[in-house]
Amino acid sequence: MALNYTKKTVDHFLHPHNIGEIKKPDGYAQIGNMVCGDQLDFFLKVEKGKIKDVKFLSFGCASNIATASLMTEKVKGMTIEAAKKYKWEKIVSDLGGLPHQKVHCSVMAVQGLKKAIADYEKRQETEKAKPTKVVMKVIVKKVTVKAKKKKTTKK
Amino acid sequence: MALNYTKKTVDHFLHPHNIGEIKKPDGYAQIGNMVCGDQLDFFLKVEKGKIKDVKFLSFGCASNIATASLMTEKVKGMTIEAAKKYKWEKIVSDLGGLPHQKVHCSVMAVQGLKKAIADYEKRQETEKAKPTKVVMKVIVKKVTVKAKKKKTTKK
Amino acid sequence: MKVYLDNAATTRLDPRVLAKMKPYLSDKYGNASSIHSLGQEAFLELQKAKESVAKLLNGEAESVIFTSSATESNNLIIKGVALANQAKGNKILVSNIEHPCVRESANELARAGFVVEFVPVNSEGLVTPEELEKLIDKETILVSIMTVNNEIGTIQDIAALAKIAHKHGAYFHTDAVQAIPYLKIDIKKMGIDLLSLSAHKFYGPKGVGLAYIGKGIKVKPLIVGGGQENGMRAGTYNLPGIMGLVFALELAYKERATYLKHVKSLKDYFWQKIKKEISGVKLNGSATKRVPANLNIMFGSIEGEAILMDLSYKGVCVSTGSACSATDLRASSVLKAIGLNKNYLNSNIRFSFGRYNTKKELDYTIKCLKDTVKRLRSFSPIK
Amino acid sequence: MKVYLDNAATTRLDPRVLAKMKPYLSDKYGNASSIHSLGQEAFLELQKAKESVAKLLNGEAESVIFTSSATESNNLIIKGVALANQAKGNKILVSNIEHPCVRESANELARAGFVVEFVPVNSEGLVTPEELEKLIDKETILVSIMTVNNEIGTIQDIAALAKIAHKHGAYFHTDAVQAIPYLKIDIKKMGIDLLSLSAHKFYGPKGVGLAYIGKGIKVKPLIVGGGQENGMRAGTYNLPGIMGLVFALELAYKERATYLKHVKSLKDYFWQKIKKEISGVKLNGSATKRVPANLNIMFGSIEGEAILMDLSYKGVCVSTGSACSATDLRASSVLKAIGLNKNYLNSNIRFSFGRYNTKKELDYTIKCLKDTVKRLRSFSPIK
Ligand SMILES: Cc1ncc(COP(=O)(O)O)c(C=O)c1O
Ligand SMILES: Cc1ncc(COP(=O)(O)O)c(C=O)c1O
Repeated sequence: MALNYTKKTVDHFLHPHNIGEIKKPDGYAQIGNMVCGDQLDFFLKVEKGKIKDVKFLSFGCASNIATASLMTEKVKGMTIEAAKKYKWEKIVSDLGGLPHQKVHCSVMAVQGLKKAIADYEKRQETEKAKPTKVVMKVIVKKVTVKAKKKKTTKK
Repeated sequence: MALNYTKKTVDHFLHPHNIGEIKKPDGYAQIGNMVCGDQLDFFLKVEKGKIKDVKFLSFGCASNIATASLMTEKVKGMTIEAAKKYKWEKIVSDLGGLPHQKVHCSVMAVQGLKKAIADYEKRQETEKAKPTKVVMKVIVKKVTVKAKKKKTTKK
Repeated sequence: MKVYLDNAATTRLDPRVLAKMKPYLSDKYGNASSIHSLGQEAFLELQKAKESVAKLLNGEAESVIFTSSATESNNLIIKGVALANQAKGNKILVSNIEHPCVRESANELARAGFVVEFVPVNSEGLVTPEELEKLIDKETILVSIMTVNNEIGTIQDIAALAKIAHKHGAYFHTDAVQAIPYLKIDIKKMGIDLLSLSAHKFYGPKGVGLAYIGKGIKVKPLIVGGGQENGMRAGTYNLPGIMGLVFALELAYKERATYLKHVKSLKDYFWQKIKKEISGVKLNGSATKRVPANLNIMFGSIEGEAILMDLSYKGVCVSTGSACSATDLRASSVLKAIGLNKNYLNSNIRFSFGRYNTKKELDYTIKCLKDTVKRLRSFSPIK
Repeated sequence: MKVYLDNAATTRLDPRVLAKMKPYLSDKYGNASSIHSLGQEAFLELQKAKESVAKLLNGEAESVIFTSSATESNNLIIKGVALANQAKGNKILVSNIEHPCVRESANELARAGFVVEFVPVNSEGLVTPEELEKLIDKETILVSIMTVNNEIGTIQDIAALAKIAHKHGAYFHTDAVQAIPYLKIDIKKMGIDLLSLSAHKFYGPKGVGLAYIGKGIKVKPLIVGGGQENGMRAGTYNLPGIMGLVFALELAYKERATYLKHVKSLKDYFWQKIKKEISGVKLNGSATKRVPANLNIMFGSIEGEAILMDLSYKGVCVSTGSACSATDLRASSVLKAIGLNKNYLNSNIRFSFGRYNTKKELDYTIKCLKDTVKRLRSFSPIK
């Protein structure tokens, strides 16, 4: 197995940007889970249609951490509309490449971001209604299955 | 393939005893042939029921030469009756052992000796009638087949 | 500082073994199948090598076959015995914590129509005689159970399991790759019919393994050709490798007591320190029935590969389990088999100690490990 | 004096190659499947090694698989391609002068129900395009013809034969073991799909070979397990051996011209002397389409193995043909295939020259050979 990460990937793994939580986020999503081996939690702060702040927590491998780090760095300051079009290929190229069995990490990071944006938009729609824990869990389950599929075909 | 010959076998190969022909032999036999990879010609001189002299020619491998050399050394001076009972196992043990794929050489040497004795005895019976070339060839053929069979099962 | 704590994946070649190999890497280069003197000298050395192995393992020299690896040995034995003994039955039993090379060989047989069953292990990683008895029947050709597991170091009761196999007329194979230099394998006493070893796991060279095939056991060869190894394994004899394997095995047996003491003291020291200095850790596998070189530890709420990589950048080499590249599923099937809580399946590190490790290295490792665990937990979503 | 004229059986490891292997026999001992730094450094070196091979042979790096020997490579390719491509047909063609490992692999397929045909050679030892055309059909999956024969050194027209295979939709494999360091193998130019090499035949280490498996060609692996070599060949990478193979191959290509000149001058000198000084000799095989290192000579009315042994006791190592141990029939099937008179089948010696031979050694050999031939003829029954 070739795991020769680029210097940039290593930097992001060893010194990840935007780690942590945002108290009272405008958008939040959890993707993956520890049983499958990787989980990311994203927190968004949105102001005037722009991502004012983004943070993440990770239970995952080096490239899981690095891809989330790079992505959050890139989308911070972006409009929600631009962030929704952000592609995982961009992470891979910005990192200078990823070992092919690790590409799924970048896919998961982007999926997590989009889920958090969707959560933000949902909250906007139903201004007052906070999503219950139960609903969130259902979303997470669905996403997990998708991510897993991607992983096995890529490996 | 293990071909670790004993010192005695090597000696007999490098310095074979009783090589050559006997002019006007009392008994003669050829066993094997060059197509099969080994051939021995034995010549006997018999006096008063005893092997007075024995010589051989060889187209064959090191152990073909060594076994014939040792055997001729051993049977020289023996009575015909004793020589007829001479066993190939004796050659193997006198040489201090033979690689198992080479044991057939000792078998062939003994068969050749017995054939030569048979030739001697036949000449005795039909005092005046010399065996024709044709008859001899038939004998040789038969023996060859036998020897070949032994070889393949042993190898 | 560089620290290598992955001795179960491969070991550093012992310089004494290399020295022993040297003549075969220069003057003694004959092909052991050649019948001239240089070849025959090589052949005699090969024979002597087999006799040495037979003596050490208490087996027969003619049963020793040299291969390129334990992977090859396991493929040869599992597939070869099954394919050559179809008159005896059509069933193969292997434990469900075997190395992928045993598992995949068994799967290949299953695809070819054999009945293959995986014998479960208990929570300590042990195949119990009862479980084996449940699955074995008169159709069973072969039972294959590894002596020591590569991920959690569990030691099986080989003698007892072999006895059950024999009672039902089946051959018994054991992948003993991880047993050397920890256990004194005794083929006759343990009732082993077939066995596999790999030199690089016990300070010997890479690229050479051993298959022990008991007298009279029919095996379909994997590699055919020039008739080497009595037709069981063709190809020019790798004499430098073979001499290296044999000498490494001799050293393993000779220096076993000292070696065991050394790795056990390292392991005990390390584990005590970890338990004291790092919270949320748990030992996987049996605490007692395991080789002293192995510690497989769960670090709660962080991911194993991240721990590994973080340590690696600090100069410390460890493993998440096995060193195999074909991990389609990230989680270890061995840890699954012993029933580890599924939330813990991806949080494990295998430390395997060896001849060249020192306490100083362990102190450094603990220091690194504390930083690593602290850092990764600092941004883990798992509370 | 010791003289080694059996370089077709195996060669002496080049000290420069050993020097290149050294770091991998000490500090660089990582398992290339491990994901820590020591493992990944090894993996990167492995990748670079494949790129070097690909460049030398003009192929693709991903197509290079390292094995334990050409015997393994040939088994993998012949059996693996046939078994994985049954949808394409059920016929395999191999020349009738192939090495036993190709022949036996083909025989195994025949027993498994494949149609296996042996393509005859002409009296020079060449497979003609016409003969191949006669036997090939749309059922043919694979054609395997060796680049250079090991007994008589004949060089086949690989490009022409590969073209015929492709015209009929079959894959083309060549056992190029005896071609290095004589020919400049060019995979793309020659149209080779599959190829086998063995390091110890060109001054590399024993125990390592190469299988080239062209992109997209399905092959059933022989050795399964940890997924190494993209699942094509499991087992811990033998990095010292691999680095040795690659460097030996680099030297072979780089020093080819000098090498060829050296062995050709030795061969010409030797053959001229023999013809002049020994009666009743005859060259077997093509006089022109052969590698310069090989002389296969018939010595009338005496037996080959006796010549070999007599020379061996004088310190000269030669061969009667191949170095294989499974010679059920003493006579060479290659010499039979080229139609050698059956009275001559058991009277042949192969001299194969190499990098370390000198003219002085040849003078000594000629002197010995004259004595040997004279002595053995003195008591031969064949006139
Ligand atoms: C238990 C066990 N069996 C077999 C193997 C295979 O060994 P190798 O890769 O040397 O063939 C290993 C090591 O990877 C192992 O730990
Ligand atoms: C033409 C040819 N093919 C294959 C082989 C097998 O090589 P190895 O014994 O290194 O596997 C040899 C040498 O014995 C050979 O000469």
